[in-house]
Amino acid sequence: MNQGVTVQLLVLATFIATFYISANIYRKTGEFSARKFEGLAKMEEAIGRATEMGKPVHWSYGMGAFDAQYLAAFVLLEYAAGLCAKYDTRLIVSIALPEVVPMTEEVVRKAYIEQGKVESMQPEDVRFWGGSHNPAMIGTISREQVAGNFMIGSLFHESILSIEAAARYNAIQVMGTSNTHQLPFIAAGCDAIFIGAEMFAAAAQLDATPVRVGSVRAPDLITSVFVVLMVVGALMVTMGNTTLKTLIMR
Amino acid sequence: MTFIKTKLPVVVTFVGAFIIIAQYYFDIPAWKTLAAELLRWNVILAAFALALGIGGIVKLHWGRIARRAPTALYSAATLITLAFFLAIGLAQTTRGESYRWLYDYIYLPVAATSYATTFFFITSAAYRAFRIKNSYAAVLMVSAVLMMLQIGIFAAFLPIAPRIAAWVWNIPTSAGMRAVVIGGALSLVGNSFRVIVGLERGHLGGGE
Amino acid sequence: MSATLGIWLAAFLTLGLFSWMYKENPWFRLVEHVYVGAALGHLAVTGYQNVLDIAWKPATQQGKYLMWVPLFMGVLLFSRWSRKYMWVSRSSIGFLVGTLAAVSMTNAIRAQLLSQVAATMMPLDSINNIIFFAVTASATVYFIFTLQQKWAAPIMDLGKYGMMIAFGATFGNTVMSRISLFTGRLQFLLFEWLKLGN
Amino acid sequence: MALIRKLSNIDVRILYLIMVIAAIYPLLRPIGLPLPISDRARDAYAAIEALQPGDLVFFGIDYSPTQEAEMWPQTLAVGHHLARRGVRIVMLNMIEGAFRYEERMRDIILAEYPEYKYGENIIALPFTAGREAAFQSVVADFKGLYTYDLAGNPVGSLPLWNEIRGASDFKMYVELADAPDWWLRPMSQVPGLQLWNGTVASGASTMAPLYQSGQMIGFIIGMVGAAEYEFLVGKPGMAAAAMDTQSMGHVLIILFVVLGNIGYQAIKADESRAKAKRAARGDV
Repeated sequence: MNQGVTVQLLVLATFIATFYISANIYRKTGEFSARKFEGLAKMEEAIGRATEMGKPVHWSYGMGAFDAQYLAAFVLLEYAAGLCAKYDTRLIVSIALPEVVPMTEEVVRKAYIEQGKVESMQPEDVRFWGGSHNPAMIGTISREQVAGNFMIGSLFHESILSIEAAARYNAIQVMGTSNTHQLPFIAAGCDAIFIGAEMFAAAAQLDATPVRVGSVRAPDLITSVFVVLMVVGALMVTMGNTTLKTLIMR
Repeated sequence: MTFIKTKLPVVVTFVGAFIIIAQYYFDIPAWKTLAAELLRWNVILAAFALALGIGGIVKLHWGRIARRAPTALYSAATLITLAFFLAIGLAQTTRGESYRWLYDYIYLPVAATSYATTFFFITSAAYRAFRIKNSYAAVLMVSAVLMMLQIGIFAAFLPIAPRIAAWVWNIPTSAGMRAVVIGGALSLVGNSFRVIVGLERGHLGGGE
Repeated sequence: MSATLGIWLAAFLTLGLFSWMYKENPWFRLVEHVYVGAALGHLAVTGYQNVLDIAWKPATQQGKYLMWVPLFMGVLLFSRWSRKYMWVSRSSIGFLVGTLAAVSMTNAIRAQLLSQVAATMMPLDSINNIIFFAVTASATVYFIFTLQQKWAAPIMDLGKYGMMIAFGATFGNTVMSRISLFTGRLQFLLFEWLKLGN
Repeated sequence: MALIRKLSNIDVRILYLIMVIAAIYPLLRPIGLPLPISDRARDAYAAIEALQPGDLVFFGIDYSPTQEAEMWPQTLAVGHHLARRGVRIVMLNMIEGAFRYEERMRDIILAEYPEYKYGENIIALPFTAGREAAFQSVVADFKGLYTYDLAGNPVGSLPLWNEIRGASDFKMYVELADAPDWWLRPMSQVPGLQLWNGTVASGASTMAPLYQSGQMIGFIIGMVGAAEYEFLVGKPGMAAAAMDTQSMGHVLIILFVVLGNIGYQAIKADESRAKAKRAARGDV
């Protein structure tokens, strides 16, 4: 054993154990619930308003490379597409990466089939733009005067462009990303946001699988323990006892 | 063959990662040496990977030129620039005089300026995008304005402005970002773990 | 002479990108496409030099035979350029991503989780420390997604406000960054190209 | 009302023009607004000031030209400070676009400080790919990672290189980076190595908690940080000259946000009034 890594190893072991145990529990019981997410409620509100106004809603993943954020985005897209199918509202998807086109088509089709509306799905509304994603997205938002604007994924400065374009039509905007450099902008311009891991939890809530459940439960447990440690540790330090503070770096 | 195509990549991923993790926690001198070697290999593979982007771009722009697309001339500009950099760069590496000229007077100004144009995005977004729609956005904007007032005219007339900005930075900002850092690090642990044990394979790529 | 030519070329490229602010135009698009070529070319050249320095020359000139392994795996990476043979690259990619994941994971637990938790164990004996502690703890609670008790909601909300202050500061700082980057190019145009001022 | 409507409907190109003029004017005719030096910058200065001549220091140059405006003035100011302290400098570079800045800084130190002789008390190492893995490699086996220096000399021919055993010989890591934490995660493993960071303003907030926790001993941020440092080392330069432009820009951006929001609130008020009217007439 190396020096100063005991607690670190304990954290990793707890993480892995919780991951597998909670995934297995879910496999047996099928039970998982998480708190209500403002972003999901706002998405529904946006689609409802779009239906009233007879305007479409717009979806994009941003320009970032394919990573885990896309996996959460697929689930959230399925949720949005399902609502759109239910209310007969158009959903336009702008895509930058070629590799996510087939996945996106599949996700949208699945949502329409589940609502029994497969005939009203418009395949041409899933649009691949590649490198010209940004101008194409701005153009789509303006031409269609969208009433709702969603962007979930690995976002870069295209998030600002999208917010600005949709703000002109007072669209309800919901975005989410783990990229800390964009969080301030989406928080400033949107009606609701998913902050980092929040979108993974929302995805697990919408469509739970053992892996997704484990991926939410494990960090949840570690975070809970950390919060307790912070409180106890701070109280101990306040009373002049630094045992816990030095212990966790052992 | 299926083993090489689908299982081997997962095995390689796991074994490489396991050696590095094990020697981090346990004192095994031989593994330490091995891990240092693996890290060097990682660096070399990463260096190879820097050239990977060329394939897709050449395919895309060559296609446009072949189709005589309306943007073919621009595509030619991309390919010609790329060819120049590659020809001179491969001949004399970055240590050559001509390559430095290319870097100083082409790559540097376009890279710096392309990023500087985000200044315009921020300007128009400030005016048209950042509508204060709820109390969260209101708090955000107040904090943003306080940060921007820490230098210049306001600091000149209101010496307290920089002190307020410093407080906002040192206390609530550092504290709030700490939660974001902790959350982000846990996400990183989760993602890394899923990659290492092969639950996530998106990076391995499609194909047959 | 070649420096003067270079500065005029750099100014031409810089102004081309800035011409976007009037509207999108062929000059802008030309420079944008030059950027793509230059950036990819430069990446490849630095990668090439790196491989030469730390793998190829040691392998061929200094008898470090182990270096042939990464050289071989590196060449396999280029099978990604073919849809049919992409699978050949998978083991190399797996190694690259797996070892990096292992490094980040172990490092993050130490440097960003435990160190940060330990630093939050601060004496609650001043207003500043109490505010700091309350914001960190409540914002951390925000990231416990399966916590659904009623009492937790106001704590999460406090945490969200704390994060909004942090995002606001980031917002302000990013505006600063963008203005700096623009100023940097103006300094080039005014002083190096036009040679105004001193 | 008409005025508010007009103010919330200005062509953005006019705003761009106002911004450009506000940026150029103070560059040519400096106003000389005061720049208060922050405690953070003073502490960062003090940390380097506390280095002893001969201490081994890593000097990481890790930014691409995209962030040159903020990072090169920082590099100059910090580089001069390090050279004045007479420390032994080993320059590193882990970002693809940074080698020219490393070269320039090396040449400036060699030209302006006669006590610095290349290979004896300063070395510049070449770019290494791999990001976090490259830094981890420095921690795991620094001497095994490099074969040549930036100029292509075999590292074995440099006397300073032969004096170094590994990363733990170093006193401080001064990292000037446009990217956040992935350098810190590995480097914080080296026992006794102090970490000192200069970064871009846009990426600084993720580093703020790591500075507060004491994991970094010095921290300067963006062009403002560069300007402060220029004043501290007594060499006001590009960053200091840009401060008036910087503050004019801030004022205008704040003004635009306020204008945009006044317009937004006016439109919202209009809409709800119209809605109330329709409701009163019983249209809904």
